[in-house]
Amino acid sequence: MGLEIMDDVRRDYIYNLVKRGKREDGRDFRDYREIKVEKDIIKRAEGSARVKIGNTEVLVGVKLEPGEPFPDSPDEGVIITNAELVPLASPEFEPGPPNEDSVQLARVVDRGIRGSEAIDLSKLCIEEGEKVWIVFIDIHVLDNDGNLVDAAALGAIAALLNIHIPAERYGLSSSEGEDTNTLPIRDKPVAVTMVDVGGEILVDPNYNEEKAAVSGLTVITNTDGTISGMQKYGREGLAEDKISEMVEIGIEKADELRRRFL
Amino acid sequence: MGLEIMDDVRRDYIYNLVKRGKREDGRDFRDYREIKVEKDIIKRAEGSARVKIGNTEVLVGVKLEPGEPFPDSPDEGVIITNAELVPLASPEFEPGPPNEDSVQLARVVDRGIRGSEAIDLSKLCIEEGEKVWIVFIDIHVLDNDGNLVDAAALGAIAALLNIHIPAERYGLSSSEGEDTNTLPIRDKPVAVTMVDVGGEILVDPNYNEEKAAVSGLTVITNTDGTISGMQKYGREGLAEDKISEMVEIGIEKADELRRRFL
Amino acid sequence: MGLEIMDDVRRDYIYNLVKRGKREDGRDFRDYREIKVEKDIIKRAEGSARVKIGNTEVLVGVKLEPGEPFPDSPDEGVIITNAELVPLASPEFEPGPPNEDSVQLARVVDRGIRGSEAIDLSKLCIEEGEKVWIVFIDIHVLDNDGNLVDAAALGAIAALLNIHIPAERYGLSSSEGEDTNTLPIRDKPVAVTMVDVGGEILVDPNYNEEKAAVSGLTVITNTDGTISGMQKYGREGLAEDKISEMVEIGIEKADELRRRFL
Amino acid sequence: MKKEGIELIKDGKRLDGRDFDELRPIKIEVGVLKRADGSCYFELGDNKVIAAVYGPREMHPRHAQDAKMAVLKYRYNMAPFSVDERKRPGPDRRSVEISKVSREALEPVIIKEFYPKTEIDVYVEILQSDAGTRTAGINAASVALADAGIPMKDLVSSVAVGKIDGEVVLDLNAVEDNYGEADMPIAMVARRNTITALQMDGRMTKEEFDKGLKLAMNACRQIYELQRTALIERYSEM
Amino acid sequence: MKKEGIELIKDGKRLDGRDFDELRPIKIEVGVLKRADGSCYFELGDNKVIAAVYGPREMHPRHAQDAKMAVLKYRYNMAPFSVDERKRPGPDRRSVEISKVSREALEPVIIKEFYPKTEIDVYVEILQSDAGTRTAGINAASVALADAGIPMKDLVSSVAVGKIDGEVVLDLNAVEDNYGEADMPIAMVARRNTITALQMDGRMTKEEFDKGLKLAMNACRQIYELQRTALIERYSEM
Amino acid sequence: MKKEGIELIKDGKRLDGRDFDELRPIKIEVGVLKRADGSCYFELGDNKVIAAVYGPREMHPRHAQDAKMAVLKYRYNMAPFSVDERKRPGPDRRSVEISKVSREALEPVIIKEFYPKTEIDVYVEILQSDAGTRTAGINAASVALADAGIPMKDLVSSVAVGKIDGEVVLDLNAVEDNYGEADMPIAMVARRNTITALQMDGRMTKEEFDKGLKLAMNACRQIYELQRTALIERYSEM
Repeated sequence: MGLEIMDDVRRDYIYNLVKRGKREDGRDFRDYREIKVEKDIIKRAEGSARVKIGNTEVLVGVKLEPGEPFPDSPDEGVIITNAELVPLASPEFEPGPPNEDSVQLARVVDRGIRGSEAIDLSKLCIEEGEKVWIVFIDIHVLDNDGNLVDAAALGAIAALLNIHIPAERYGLSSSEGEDTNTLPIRDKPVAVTMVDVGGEILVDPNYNEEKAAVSGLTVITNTDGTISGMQKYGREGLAEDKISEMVEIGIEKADELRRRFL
Repeated sequence: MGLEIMDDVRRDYIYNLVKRGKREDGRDFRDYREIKVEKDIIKRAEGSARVKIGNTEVLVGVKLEPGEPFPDSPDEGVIITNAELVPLASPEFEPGPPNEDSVQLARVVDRGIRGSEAIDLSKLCIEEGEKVWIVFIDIHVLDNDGNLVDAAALGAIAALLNIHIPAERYGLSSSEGEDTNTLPIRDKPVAVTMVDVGGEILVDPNYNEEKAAVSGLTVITNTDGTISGMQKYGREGLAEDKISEMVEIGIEKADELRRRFL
Repeated sequence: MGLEIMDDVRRDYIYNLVKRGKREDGRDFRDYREIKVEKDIIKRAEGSARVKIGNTEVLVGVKLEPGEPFPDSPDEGVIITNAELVPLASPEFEPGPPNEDSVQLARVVDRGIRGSEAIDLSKLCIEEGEKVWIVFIDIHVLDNDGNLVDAAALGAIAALLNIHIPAERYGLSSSEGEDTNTLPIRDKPVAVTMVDVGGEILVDPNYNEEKAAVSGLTVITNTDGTISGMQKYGREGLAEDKISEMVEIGIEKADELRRRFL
Repeated sequence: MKKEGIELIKDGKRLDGRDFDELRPIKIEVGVLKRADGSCYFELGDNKVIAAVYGPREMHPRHAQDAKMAVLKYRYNMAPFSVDERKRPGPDRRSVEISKVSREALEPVIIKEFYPKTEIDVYVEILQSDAGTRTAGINAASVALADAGIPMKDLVSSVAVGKIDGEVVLDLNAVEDNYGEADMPIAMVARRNTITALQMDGRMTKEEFDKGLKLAMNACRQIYELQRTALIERYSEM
Repeated sequence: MKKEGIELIKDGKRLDGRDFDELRPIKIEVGVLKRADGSCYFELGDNKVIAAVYGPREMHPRHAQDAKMAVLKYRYNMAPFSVDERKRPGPDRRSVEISKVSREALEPVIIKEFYPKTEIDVYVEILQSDAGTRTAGINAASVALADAGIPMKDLVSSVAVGKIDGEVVLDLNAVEDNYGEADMPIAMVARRNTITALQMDGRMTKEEFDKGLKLAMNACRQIYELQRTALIERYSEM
Repeated sequence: MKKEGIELIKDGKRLDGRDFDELRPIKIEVGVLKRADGSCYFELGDNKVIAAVYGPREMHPRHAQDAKMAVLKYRYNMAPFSVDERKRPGPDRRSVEISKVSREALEPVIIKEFYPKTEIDVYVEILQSDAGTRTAGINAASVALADAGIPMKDLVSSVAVGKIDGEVVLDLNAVEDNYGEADMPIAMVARRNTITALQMDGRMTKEEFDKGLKLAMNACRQIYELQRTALIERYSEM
């Protein structure tokens, strides 16, 4: 009960701020918090990135291992995206198998990478129908102060850039030229998440703003401005024009993030 | 506590009816409720049947997929029977892994099909020791108003009749004549379930009668009148002569159902 | 609450006994309870032993089956040690997947066998990189009156001695001489567990002594007096000299057990 | 993730003969289950789904209760035989996500404050699948909630749009989904123009998105009329 | 499901030399475990099983308690080394069904009303298996319940009959079970002629069934005497 | 279990140039996470671990509460990308055992009586592994507990010793662990000379053990100073 009252108080506080054109941390409605991206920080991974957006911190590691292709695409590599909301990152996260929040986080990030066809999966075939490279994208959340999706998506694409395929480790020498051992990345999908608080669109909601919002939208867009993934959240609906506006903001902010960090 | 009292009231109600020679829905003790069997209603399945017995409704789908044989029968197909008591079908069913009721349902149906040797498993070998057809019999309960076993068993054998082996889909062309692609069914086992209420044998118990009964028996019998499966239920015992009578009724009613629906 | 008080009472009782130089069952501090080891009591297992230490009773069965080697040791057999604290053995054991106590029990026993290199794993290769013998050591606890580790470790090595590799059953005839079908055991690791109660070291704690102790140590030693495994337990620390003394006792008692039972 | 090599549009028509803005045939039956408090069978082309609603009923465990309102639960589940390759029973990541999105699609219309401390359970079973099961499930669930007498502000209607052979089209079937370029399921309170679910995967321009959204919203209005008609028929029978 | 190719009967005797109506050797030990409230070790030929009983004890979770009587639980579990091919630890579908059937076999004799809100736990471990483990388990459990002082109306006895080489025979061993034509385990309150468990698989005529049932019931009466004797010996020792 | 064929010591130095009694470089950062009540990032050579502490907080489920003191929980978890071959998410037997041993390593210093009925949660994530993660985790957790303000009698410090090429050496790295002869992690309340965790696998003589224990205890004293310094710096910043 105590906690529920706290929720109401926080919601009112955020709502009243927004109504006066303000945000808790002084940002403009369209501004991200400070972003830091560090690449290649995990030796054991083929690629990795640590992304901080304000106090939110996400570590993404990418590993490649040989494995079986899906029966319906025998000559293509496989992407497996997984998110762990480890209890270290928030008092609300509990140990255990993936729940709907971690599943959704992984699947939204995954969808952006797939939709943009950022990874050329046809280059990841080792032996048709038998063996292909499995690309494991593991999202490890370290500190949750809101907007995990944007941090995870940015970390995923940052970690994917510049990956060396570990052919030697698995005794799979590549007969052809040396650059066949680099994972080819064809696009740079970037996620931008917005929430609706009191009818206003806030970009990059922090934890309290997420809790105060009644609905939200993630828009994932590509270098050419096309959309490669979307997901609506929350217990209330969104009007058509609001969605359209969010998509426009999404394209614009993604472009900015892409130029600054990728 | 409230629910327990309701259980007692219902038990007394059913018991008193039976003592006066009556059943809740006006049937004779040896009568089934109205039965409907619809076949081949699921396109994606190699065989399917929807069975309604009164308000009880069960959907059975059969799929065939190539898989590994058991080590001790390398040249035989495999039957896997599974029952899902999905929470859609009853306020008492809960989501989650199979519990003892769904396991028992699946195993009793499975035993009838195995015992009768209805499926000639030796015809389901693709490559000895390596690859055989796995016959998945999936029992999906949609509405539980009692006597799931008879509905599921009837649905299973109805779905198994007239199955086309999907050799093409898996690139397994059959070199021999064309009828090798039909699943050979050699018998038609039919389950008949009875309960004991106040010393009387009721055929095809509905939900309330099941709850009021202290014991029950399923008898599965074949075209030639032999028995290919039995299972006793309940928290009280049954006398030898009662069991013998139930077996006789089981043979007789199964014959009737077989002629009407299979 | 009642149970907690009982715990305190028992702890005080054991503590006060020890302070007067006594143990609940009249033993000296350095004595084991009566030990019985029966070998080859389970026909279906390649090796088995039942060990009783006082009222504690553990059954260990060893089975060998062909399976895949680990990628990093393609020409070596695999040891899998598993412990089941089945609820039959104690009112405190609950059905379900392994918990930290059963995992620790299995791993400590496993460590002793691995550390001593008792099993020559290079002799268990069937086909390099493809097929090796998996040695399943299954610890089945039947009655827990304390010191499961020593009983399980003694049972494991007793069961491992004199094992016939079941090559025939799996159609794997051994081309060479007949003694290739005996599992070669190169050492006899023995575990000795001690606890600290009131500053005194008690060997082979029974259930009540385990509960009363604040810390304990298992020392696993080999025929030549070397150590091949250790594990400290409990919610308090141990001083260096106490550990050193325990190791000496461990070596001495292991030697005694080895001579008497292996 | 889309595969190439199949021509999905010929002479301005889709492979199944439909126009770009044409729904597959829809069939709705209300109150098809006896044990459930409300139920609905929904066909969308070759999709066959059934929804049941139980509740409001006491919520277990108690510490999960909400003192101010009912808790809505939604379980999307595929029958093992509903797809070409047998689906292993039990939830997978896809069904966990669909359940969450579908619940949020319905939440805006349910007046949960009427029944504090209770839960309302929506169970959706996919009996046969041909792309579009999540939208069919939401449509079925919406009608089943009404059939169960759950107080609602309005019905929710759902459909997907997508892009095949470069064209924005309504309500992809399985072949179109497998070989198409994008898929975007939405849910909507048709009479209020409020979008309550929106997912998208594949690749689309902003213009295609705008066009697709309008197409979907129009189709939701059609579906709404069918849902309404089915409910009216059901209650005029009674 | 039965395989062919082995002659199971020669010169009117079974492969292990038994007559058609002959039980395998039985050994019963009562009170073999210290921690359990009651226990029994039971051998039936090469089957070695042990049963322990705990309770009546407080039931958790509380909402599963029955205000009017004790709840009986039964867990049948095979040790990994009890069978030729190592059994993976943990319950499988077979053991879940056997646990249910065994619990129902014992329920009719237990006076559960004496201990409302409690649970009585029966744990059966199969240490070595040779066909007939479920019947051996029920026999062991019945004695262990008595050893634990659980109030019972009578003991339950259990045995299987089956059909091999066309003959109805008592108490199949593993070879007979693998190559035979039918198997039918039953449990019975021997002194009341009440059948409390009955399962059958394979294929039998009605006449064979009748014959088998009589054979099994007679054997249960023999087993009952052995159970009774074992209990009497145990208590005369004490 | 150790493999042969790699020379681990050349000219009296280890492959990474360290002396036998030399620790790998250590880096400690305190208070690195915002949401946690206390946290610590700890590097030991190529090991990168992070620990967070939550609590004391109300314990669920209630029946697991201890009326006299707080319950300490410890979860050691490896990130999937922390090792060469991807680790499947979720606990395995190794991490279950390490969690238990690590919890017992810390328990002796925590004054649990101050917070009855609560739980104190320690979560340790291994981000990059190079042998020694459990000791790095205990070191990080000890500092994180202090950072969270949990009342403690002292800090706990932890390190492993082992045997490679016949020599007893401090703080094995992954190559040394894979090809060495023994490994022995310990934890210690450095200022009290009390060993709170001790595990050993491989093979050692009693003399090697004694030597190794002394080596480890000395190293723990060094680590203790680094932990203390890191905490002092943290609080002098504030």
